[in-house]
Formats: sequence, C-alpha cells, structure tokens
Amino acid sequence: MTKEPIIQLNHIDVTFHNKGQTVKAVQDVSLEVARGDIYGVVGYSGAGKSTLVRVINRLQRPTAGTVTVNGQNILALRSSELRAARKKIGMIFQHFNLMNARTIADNVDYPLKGSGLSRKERHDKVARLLDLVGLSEKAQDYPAQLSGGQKQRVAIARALANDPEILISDEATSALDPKTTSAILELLKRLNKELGLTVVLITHEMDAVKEICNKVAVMEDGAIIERGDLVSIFSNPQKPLTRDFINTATQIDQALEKIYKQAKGLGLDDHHQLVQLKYVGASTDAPLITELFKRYQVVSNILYGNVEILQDTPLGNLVVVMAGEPDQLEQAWQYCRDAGIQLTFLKPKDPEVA
Amino acid sequence: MTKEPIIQLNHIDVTFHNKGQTVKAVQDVSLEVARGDIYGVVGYSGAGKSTLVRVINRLQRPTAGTVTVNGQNILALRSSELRAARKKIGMIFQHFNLMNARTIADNVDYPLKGSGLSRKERHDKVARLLDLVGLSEKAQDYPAQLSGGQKQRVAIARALANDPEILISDEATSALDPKTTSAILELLKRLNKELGLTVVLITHEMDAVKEICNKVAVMEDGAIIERGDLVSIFSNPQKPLTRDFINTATQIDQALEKIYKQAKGLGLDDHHQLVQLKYVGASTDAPLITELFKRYQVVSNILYGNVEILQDTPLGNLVVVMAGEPDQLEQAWQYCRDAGIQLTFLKPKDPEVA
Amino acid sequence: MSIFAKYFPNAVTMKSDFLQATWETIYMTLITAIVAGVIGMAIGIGLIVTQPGGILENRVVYNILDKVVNLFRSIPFVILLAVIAPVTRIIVGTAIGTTAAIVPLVIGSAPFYARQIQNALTEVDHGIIEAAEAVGSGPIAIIFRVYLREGLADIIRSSVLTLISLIDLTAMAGAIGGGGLGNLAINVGYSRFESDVTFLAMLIILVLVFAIQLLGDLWARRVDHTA
Amino acid sequence: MSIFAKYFPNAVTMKSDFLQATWETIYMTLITAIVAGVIGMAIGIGLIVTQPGGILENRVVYNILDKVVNLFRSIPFVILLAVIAPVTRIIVGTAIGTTAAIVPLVIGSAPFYARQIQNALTEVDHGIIEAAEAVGSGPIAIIFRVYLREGLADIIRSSVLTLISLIDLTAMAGAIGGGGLGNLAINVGYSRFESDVTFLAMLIILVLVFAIQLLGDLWARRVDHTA
Amino acid sequence: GKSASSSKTVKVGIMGTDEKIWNPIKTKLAKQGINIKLVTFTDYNQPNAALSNHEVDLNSFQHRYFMNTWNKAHKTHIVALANTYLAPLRLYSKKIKNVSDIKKGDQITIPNDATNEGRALHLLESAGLIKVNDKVALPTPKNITQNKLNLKITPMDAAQTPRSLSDATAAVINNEFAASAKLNAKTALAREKVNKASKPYINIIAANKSDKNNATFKKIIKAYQTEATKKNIEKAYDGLSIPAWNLKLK
Ligand SMILES: Nc1ncnc2c1ncn2[C@@H]1O[C@H](COP(=O)(O)OP(=O)(O)OP(=O)(O)O)[C@@H](O)[C@H]1O
Ligand SMILES: Nc1ncnc2c1ncn2[C@@H]1O[C@H](COP(=O)(O)OP(=O)(O)OP(=O)(O)O)[C@@H](O)[C@H]1O
Ligand SMILES: [Mg+2]
Ligand SMILES: [Mg+2]
Repeated sequence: MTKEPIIQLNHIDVTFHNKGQTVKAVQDVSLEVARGDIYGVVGYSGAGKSTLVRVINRLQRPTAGTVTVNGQNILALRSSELRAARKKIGMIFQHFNLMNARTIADNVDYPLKGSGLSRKERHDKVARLLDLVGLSEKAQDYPAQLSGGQKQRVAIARALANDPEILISDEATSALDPKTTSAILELLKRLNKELGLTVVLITHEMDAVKEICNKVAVMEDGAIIERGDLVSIFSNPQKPLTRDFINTATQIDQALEKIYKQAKGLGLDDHHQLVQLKYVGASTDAPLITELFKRYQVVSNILYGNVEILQDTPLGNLVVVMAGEPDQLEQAWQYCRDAGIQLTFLKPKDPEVA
Repeated sequence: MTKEPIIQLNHIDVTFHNKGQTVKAVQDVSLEVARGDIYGVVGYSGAGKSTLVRVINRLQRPTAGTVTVNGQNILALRSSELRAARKKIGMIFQHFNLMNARTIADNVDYPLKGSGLSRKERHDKVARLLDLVGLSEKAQDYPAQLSGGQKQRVAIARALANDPEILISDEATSALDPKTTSAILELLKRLNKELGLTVVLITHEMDAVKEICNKVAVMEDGAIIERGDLVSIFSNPQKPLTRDFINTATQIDQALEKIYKQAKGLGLDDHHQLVQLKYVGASTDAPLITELFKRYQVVSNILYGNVEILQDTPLGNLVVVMAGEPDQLEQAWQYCRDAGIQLTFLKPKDPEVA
Repeated sequence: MSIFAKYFPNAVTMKSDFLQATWETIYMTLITAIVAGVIGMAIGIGLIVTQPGGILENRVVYNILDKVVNLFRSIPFVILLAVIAPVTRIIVGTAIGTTAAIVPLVIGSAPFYARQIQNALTEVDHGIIEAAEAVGSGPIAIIFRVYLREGLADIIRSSVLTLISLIDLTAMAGAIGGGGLGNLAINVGYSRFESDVTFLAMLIILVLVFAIQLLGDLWARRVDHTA
Repeated sequence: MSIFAKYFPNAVTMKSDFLQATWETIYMTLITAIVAGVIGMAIGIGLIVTQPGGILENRVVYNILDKVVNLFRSIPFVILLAVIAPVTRIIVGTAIGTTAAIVPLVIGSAPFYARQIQNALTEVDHGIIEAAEAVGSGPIAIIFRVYLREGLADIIRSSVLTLISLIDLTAMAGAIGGGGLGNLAINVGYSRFESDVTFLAMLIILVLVFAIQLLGDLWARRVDHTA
Repeated sequence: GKSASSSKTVKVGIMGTDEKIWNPIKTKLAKQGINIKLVTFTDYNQPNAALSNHEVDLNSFQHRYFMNTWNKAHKTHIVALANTYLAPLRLYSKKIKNVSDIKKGDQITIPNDATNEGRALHLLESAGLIKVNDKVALPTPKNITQNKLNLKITPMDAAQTPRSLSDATAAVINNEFAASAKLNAKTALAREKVNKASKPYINIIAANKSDKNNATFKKIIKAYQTEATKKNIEKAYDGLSIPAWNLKLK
C-alpha cells in the first residue's frame, strides 16, 4: 500500500430499477488499486463484479459513492475530459462487444483512430497486437466467422491498442484454452512489469488469480467481503466463501470426498491418522515427511497433495495418512505445529452417506 | 467400448467458404461416444470444437461424412424426424443464445412447449430447473438484466428441460465461478449416473475434464489428434499438445519455471538432484518418500506436488530435491522405476536466461 | 363555441361531416390495417423463412414473393384503384365508396408492410433461431414463438410507421368516393378555399397520428427487453 | 417497331414524352433522395442519440424532433404542396414544375426516412456503443464510426424501402406541373383511357423499382457480416 | 416573368386534355415569334396560384365562377381575357336508358371538385331527381333539400367518374373524361342546360389584372379564337364541348 493508488472507489452503490423491482448490484464498496497492481476480483456469478468495474470508467454511473482514477474525480468530469480519461483505461468486456461490421483488424484499429498515428503506424501496431493474440491469419475476417475464444482474443487486442495505463479485464480468458490463457496472462504480467500497467482482473479462474495477481478482492452479494494480498488470502482465508473458492481451485474438497469414499480401505485406527497439512513458505525447504520419519518413525503416505508457488512463496496442502505409535504421532504433530504447519484431523464419514 | 455407441461421427469434414476464402474447420474427424459417456473435447481456441459438435444435431451440415445418433442417420432424416431427434439432444451454446424477449422462466419453459405437459407441470419443472441452477429469484427477469454467469446458467437449465438423452455442452461453465461450476458438473454427473445421460463436454477447463469426464478427445486444427479414457490420457499423453494441456492444468510448467529461478539457492550438486516423479495408481498407497528414506537414506524435499484422484485412480506429480549419497540415489531411482514411477531429471537452466 | 365559430366559420357548420370523415378514416385505416397487416406479415415472414439461409430456404418461393412485392410497390395508388376494381367488385360488391377503398388500400400497403416486417425480422439473432431449432422447434413454432416474439418491439415500431403512412394513403380514397379526413381536408377544405376545414381535418389526423405513435412507442418500449 | 406500335398505339407517338417523364422521375427521385436522405438521416440520428438512454440524452430535443416528425407525417401530401408553396418559392424561385416539386417531396419523405433510420439504429447493440465509449470515442465518432457502420445493412434496406415509396410519391408531382412517369401513367394514360401509356409508364417505374431493390439487396448483403 | 408583355415566351397553365387544343395554336404562334410554353397541372388549385405568382403568364382551365371564387378567397386579381368553350356536364349510365329508370336508393356519382360538384347537383335538380337549396351558389350534397328517391350521391375524383359507371347507376361526367372514355353524348341521360345560367361556367383564358391589355396576349387570343380551334375543340371533346367565343346564350 506504499504505492500511489491509481483507482479509488469510495462507498460505491449501484442499484438497478426494473418495473418496481430493485436490484442492489453493488453496495457500499470501497476499493483501492495501487499503480502497478494486478488486482483480482473474484466472486460468485451475479456478485456484482462486472457492475463494479464498469463504474471505474463511468460506463455505469454509481447510485452513490465517488470514483477517483489517476487523481481525477471521474464522476465530475465533463464529457471531453471523460473521453480523455477513458483512452487510458483499456476494457475487455465479458461479452466481447466486437463491431460486427468491421474486420478483426479494423476492430483492433478502432481505438487508434484519432490517436495521431499515421496509417502505416496504425497498421503495424494492429499487426503486432494480432500477432500477440495469435490471430494474424484472421485479420481480414469478420467477428461472425470467429470461434468464441478467437473473439475474446480480438477483444483483448483491442483493449491493449491504446497502450492504456489501466486495463479492466472482465473474464477476458474465460473462453480460452489453458495454453492461450497462460499466454495472455503472461502478456499482461509482462506489460505490468515492463510498462507498469495496472490490471483489474475479474475472473472465476483461481488459477489465473494465482498466476498473476498480487492482490485479491472477494465479492459476495454486491459487497467485498475479503481482500488482501494474494499469499495471505490463499494461505489464510477468513471467510467461508473465500475458503470455498480456494478449495475448489485446489480441488481439495473433491479430493477429500474421494478419499472419504475409500476410507474403509485405508484401515484407519489409532496408529493410522488422516491429516491435512497446510503450510506457507519455508516449510517446504525442510523435507518434512522425511524429517517426520527420521525423528518419530512416522510414515506419511500422501493421498492428495498440492504444493504450489504463489508470488515466489510456496504453499502446501497435503492430505496424508500418518502411521506410527500413538505417542510418536503426537510428537510428530507437535513438531509440525512448531514448524508453523496447520493441522486438520479428518474424520471420514460413513462412505455410504458421503 | 463395450457400451453401445450413441453418437457416431464418421469422417466428418466441415468447410466454410467466405468470399473465396476457405476455412477447413473440421477435417476427417471420426468420433464414437458410448451411451453413458461423459466425453470431454478439448483443444485450442479455434480448433473446431464448436463446429464439430454442431454437426451432431445437424445445426451444421457437414461437408462430408456421416452422423449416426441413437442409431439414426441424422443427415438423412426428414425435418419432422430431425425435430423429434433434436428433442432428445440438449444443447448449451457457447454464446448462450437466450431469447431476449422472454423472461428467464419462459426461456427455460420454451423447450417444454408442445411437450404435452400441463401448464402446472411445466411451471413446476421450470421452477425445479431454476432452483437447480440457483436462479429462482431471477425467474421473472429478462436476460439483459442478468450477469454473464447467470445467463449461462439459464442456458444450462433450458438444455436440461427436455430430459435429453444426450447433452452437448459448449463451454457451459466457462463464465462460472468454481463453486457454481462444481455444482453444475456434479449435477451433470448425477444425471449421467442416475439417468444415463450422455454428455459431450467442450471445455478448456482441464479441471472440469478431470472432474467428470471418462473419455477425452483432443482437437487441433480441425482434427482429433488424441483420444482415450481419462486416466490414460492424463497419465500418459502422447502428443505435445495434450501434454501442454495437462501441464498447464496442473500448472507444472509454471512451477518448474519458478523452481528453476530459485535453482541457485537449492545448492544442487552430486548429492542433491532435482527430479520430477510421475506415478499412476497404486504408488500413492506405498508411502514413497518415507520408503526412500527407510531404504536408502535419501531425503526428498517436495518443491512442488500435485497428487490427485482421477476416476478413483490417484495420479501423482511431484518435483522433489533428492538428497543422499550418489550411489544411494541411484538405487532409490531404480526403486522408483521398479515401482512404475516415471522419473525425469530436471536440469535448471541458467536462471538469468530462464 | 363562439370563439370556435369565429376561427372555424365553415367547419362549425360541418359537425356531422367531421364526425363522418373521422369515422371513415378510422374505419378504413383499421380494416386495412388488419387485413394488410395479416397479408403483409405473412409475406414478410415468407420472405424471411424462404430467404437463402432461412429456416425454410426456398429460392423459388422467395423470388416469387420478392418480385410480387416489388411489382405491387411499383404501381401508383391511383392506378391500383382502377386496375383492381374488378377484384374489388368481387370482394365487396362495388368498386366505389369507403368499403371499396379498403381493397386498394390493402393492396397498396400490404407489400410495404411486408418489406417492413422482413427488415424487422432480419434483425432477430440467428443464434436464437438456432437455439430454437436445437430443441426441436418446427418452422411454425419458430415463426410464432421466436421470430414474432423476439422481433416484436421492432415489428411494433414498423407497424406504427406503416399505420401512419396508411392514414396518409386513406386521403386518396376520396378519389373513389371513399371520403375520410384526408378527402375532407383536400376536396372540401382545400379545393373550396375553406382553410379552417382543412386545418381542422388535419388537426384530427394529427391527433390520430400522435396517438398511434405514442401508444406504439409505449408498447414497443414495454416489450423491448434488450437493454 | 410495328409490333410495338400495334400494342402501344398511343405510346408509340410519345417517345419524347416518355423520355422526358423518365428523366423527370429520376431527377426528382434522385435530388429528393439526396436532400431528404441527409435531412432524414440527421433527424433519425438525432432521435437515436437524444432518446432516453442515448449517448446525448436530451429530453427536450428528442421531444421536439419526435413531434415535428409526427407533425409532418400527418399532413397529406397534396396539402403539403400548397402549404409550403411560399417556402418552395423562396428556395427554388418558383412553386411549380419539376424542381419545385422537390421541396414538398423532401418534406414529405424526410420525416418518413427519419423514422426508418431511427428504427434501424435502434437495433445497434448497446454493448458495441459501450465498447466505443470505453475507448474514449465522442458522439461524432460513435455516430459515424459505430451507429452508421454497424447499422449500415439495415440502413440500406430502409433506404431502399424509402426510395421506392418516393418514386410512388413523385407521381403526385403532377399536381404542380412536375411531370414524371407517375403523372404520365395517371393523368395521361389512365385519365384518357390510353392504357398502353399507363402500362408502359408503369413498366418503366417497375424497372426502376427492381433495379433499386436489386442493388440495395446486393449492397446490404455485402455489408452484412452478422452471419 | 413579370415583364411578360415584352417577352416573346408566354407560359400558359392548363389541365391535361387541353394540350390537344393548344398544340396547333402553339405552332401557329411560333411563326409569329411568340413562344408558348404549356405547363400542365393536375390540381385545380395550382394554375391560379401559379398565375398570381407570375409563374405562368396565362392560364386556361377554369370558368368564371371558379375564378371569382378563387379571387375572393385568395384576394387575388385574376381577370378573364377571353372565352374558350363551354363544357356542359352530362349524366351518363351504362345500366339504364332514361332518367325515369332511376330507382329508389340508386347510387349516382359526381365529381368532387367544388365547382363541378355544384354544377352536377344543379344538373340532377334540373333532371328532376333532387332539389337543392337555391341560396347556395355551389351546393354540396349537404345542401340537398329534397331527395325523394333517397339517391345515394357519391362525390369522387372527376377522373374516376367514367369508371364508376360499372358500379353506380349513373354518373355526372366532365366532358374531357367522357371524351377519353369514349362515351357517346347521344346516350347521355341528361345534359346541363345551356342558357344564360351557364354563363359563369364558360371556360376562359385568364391573366393577372395588370396584364389585361397585354398586346402579346391579345395575339394569342386571336390565334385561339379561330375556326381551326373550333374544329379542334369539337374533335377533342367528341362534340361534347361548345366553342364559346361567339356563343349566344338565351
Ligand atoms: N461461419 C464461419 N465462417 C468462417 N469461418 C468460421 C465460421 N465459423 C467458424 N469458423 C472458423 O472455424 C474454425 C473453428 O471454429 P470453432 O468455433 O469450431 O472453434 P472452437 O474450437 O469452438 O474454438 P473456441 O474454443 O475458441 O470456441 C475457426 O478458425 C473459425 O474461425
Ligand atoms: N441492467 C440490469 N438490470 C437489473 N439487474 C441487473 C442489471 N445488470 C446486472 N444486474 C444484476 O446485478 C447483479 C450483479 O450483476 P453483475 O453482472 O455485476 O454480476 P457479476 O459478478 O459480473 O456476475 P458474473 O460472474 O456472472 O458475470 C446480478 O444479480 C444481476 O442480475
Ligand atoms: Mg460479470
Ligand atoms: Mg467454440
């Protein structure tokens, strides 16, 4: 938070009225995005994510609250000023919103009109952008001829055309295969590193969040219920929803379910305990499982494991069956706790019920 | 392949002509889906997935090839027969294709018109379906008032309205948060188990594939380049593309990159080797790491790990630093190989370059 | 009433004429709207479904409809009056008078409306049609439950346009003794230099036009759920 | 020529009349189309951008435009001819003749075209307008680069419709000595029972109508990239 | 333009059928260096408007009565320079041979332009079919005071009246349209009386008052009022119209 905030949303409300019905899509949301952040916004479908980010460039006027972008009070800008401000904010729409009557190249070229670039420069820039998203071959095609993912890539190229300072990406990679997704995320990360591009990334792919975000906000029912830097959110989620998201992302819930189903076969007893180990950072460097055996003759069998590196910090999540003498097991657990590892003892339910 | 095939595509070609330009979207694809399969179709954006599945219910007439669904030659059906056949094939479109002039409830009700159900029965069924996708509250809203994910859920409910025998799902969960995605996938799986629903699932989310598919086909440039049952594809991919997909899904590529970056700090030498271990099935039950220490005093430090359970078969993917005497290490590796574990020795590149 | 009499010296004596002319205009417009509406709608839909890529693609039918529409749109209304007099006589028993005027009015406005409908339905998203096809909807269902429903807002807007043009067209009905407000304005008011009559007749037309536009706009907005 | 003379006994002697009438029709239609096109387009765009929710939302301007369009659409063409004669005289120096007919033709067709344009542009996806707004496009850019471009296919189709209606309307130009094919068909052919003249005049109109429709359809299909 | 007297080009506003009468005169005058330009109208209101705005120099389409009404309504000063012909209206039928065959409830169509409508009603009155309020100079169907046969009188476009014969029992038809429709005058059920009362209905050549004494116009009138024109009128209107410059009305 030492970095200067480039986007400041203060107490934003957005309420929709439709035939007497009122939908409070966003309620009292405040959000501060620092220059150079890649800020992930996650939340269930319908949580208000799209509505919230549309407030940033005033595509959606909030019912209440203030919006400051780059030091400017966005809600007070006159139209010409707003236009100038918008040129610095690239936006990728959830539904692409490509112009059907223009070729792919023309769509990407659109924001460059009136940018002062020469025809040649524009042409080159468009070619570069299309190359970046792997659509050089489709330059002269029309949106209707593209696959879903191809359309999304055009939208990405268009949003980057103006060399924006801020990029708002609303599910920009949701229709993309993992490879293309990675490539796009890499690109964003590079632009972020090299040019200081600030990114607000709405996504439901926790993998994407893990891969490039440094901060995350979690939305539910129009409000931000949790926020913070990536590692702390992932290692220590406070709200059940956040935990849900992370668990679903690491698939630990499904894994546990499967493990429970096989529980009978695991022969659990006093000597065999099912334990979930969670650790952040350093713990990975000490060879934990070997250590437990060396010290306490506890044998750990990994049933499920997920060790990953977030923002250069490893994050471990293991489900193991620990086997050993009961007292040795106790000592092993204490060792784990002392090493800062979070222990959860899992009690398989009756598999028939689960 | 013992089960009766419900969908048979034989040597399908689809070619688009646009102003002299020719796009071969699908080329000589044959595909057999057995009754009760949940068949995943993955591939890069633009590979021809959507085009291929549109052939199944003849929304897209193939340029060449034959289509047999439920024993019927789909391409030879008269329109009334085709309509009857289509009623048994639910379809979720990549772009939702909701009717803007109808409420959500009406959209879901649409396929039930003329189904012979009474008004009351239809109403109840619609209510149940909307409840299933968590949109009961939005029943009287119009698509324009929904968020992206909500629209997608309406499309899912509509596709299920007719109790189809086959469900074609084109990126049905791509706009959904992980929790909703899981719920939808669970639902499909349940329908599959309980009612024998056959599902063709286009997706780019390998997690979804892992979660519910029993078979997978991988498409590239209009052709299926690899296919088979889930575990064999995941444990033993033949084509680089397939490997890419799986790796990106398990994020092993990114993990490796990060590990390489830290390689200098790992102090690798004769006594410390960076190894990637991959194993399928049983191996997990034997507490590998403890075993290696017990037998050869080799200490394994897990830098990255991913052990998951696919179709009740565990699949492990670990990156470890093994520490020990060189000859002991050799023996440990042999032990691993004998246990059916795939070993890859990783040589970190110069971190400056990587 | 005295002020009215002062500014409308001629019109004041013509209350019954105005009532009758208003009734005639409404009568002609309404009946024509219904008949031409049905015919134009049918042809417009026919054009949409039989066009290349349509749900009942049929080059021959499409071309016939297309050419017939153009043909009838090429005939000046006054000539249409004469050319179809025999048809009119068969249908309504006479070729003169208010009711007789309806036949040429229908033939004069149906092709126009057909084009309007065609243009309106062209805008219905092809993906939505496919979604209906995918659940096994037949052509009839797609026409009534998808095209007409999804295109409704645009159809209403086009209908308003046609209806207002139709009121204009009824002025020509005077040529065959059809009467109506347009005729009152032209052949009574304008020809006899009784400008107050012209003015009042036009005022009533204006009220009709505004009412149609207003109701149409409200209705269109009501059924337009796209934004 | 003898066969022609046989079937067109009157028309055969009227070659120059036909040439002139054809020219008059084309001349009136063309000039009117250009002028009414620009005016109607401007008003139609004005209606779209100032409507509630439009990019330059303005209740007052919208209501004025909306009401003016309705007002002019309410006036029967023959009366329009007379009412605006003084204006015509100011603009073209005379209130009679082919050129003078253009003024009422413009006023008669521009409001109609404005509504057509309004209807056509209503169909442009709001999301696309937002995308343009998001990259900082101003109203002018959005009108010319988005509305007119995205709505082009529909605008062409509406223009064809208007143009054909306009040819029909030029038949009325005869009232003020404007001539044209419609006048030839009605006041020479039809009124004098010289049906060959009527027939030939209509045939030429038909050719014009078909040509416009054909070219319009081709062009619209060319710029329509939605499917 | 305004200086028509010094100009050798004269614009004459006429209605369609009169072209056949004016064309030979035009040819003749061309030899005298007077260039006639005919402007054809289809709306009775336009030629006078054009005349008073000097867009035409003369017009030849109306009778005196129409001119006087016009002058009153529009505060213009149009004057008659010369008589042309008298075009008595006739009542025609395809269904019956005599006025007496007209039955209760029959339909009779009449022209709907103001003057012809009034004249048509007077014609029906003189044929003993109806009575109209004689205080009204140009009556409309509203001014019918007695309609024993309960006739349905339908005003319509003058050009349509011949065609209405297929539907109506009888129709009052202008000469120009009767001639076009090749109706035989001898079969007419009734004809407008040609007497002193017809005087206002004699067609005229009219000009603005300021041009009353225009020398060129006099030449034109002289060229019009010839035997050749007389023959032309009889030919063009199948003898239905009566050349009126020498006509003595009793
Ligand atoms: N109507 C069309 N005209 C021309 N080319 C088309 C058309 N539809 C699809 N294509 C092309 O066919 C190829 C396959 O498209 P398809 O939509 O099947 O891809 P996909 O595998 O579903 O991709 P995605 O994952 O991005 O949805 C693409 O290159 C696309 O550009
Ligand atoms: N124009 C509108 N009128 C009424 N309600 C609306 C409108 N737009 C959005 N909403 C409602 O506001 C809520 C938030 O919508 P929003 O699009 O911001 O969700 P989201 O978080 O982006 O969801 P998703 O992940 O599915 O895209 C939803 O319940 C939606 O139904
Ligand atoms: Mg959203
Ligand atoms: Mg696709």
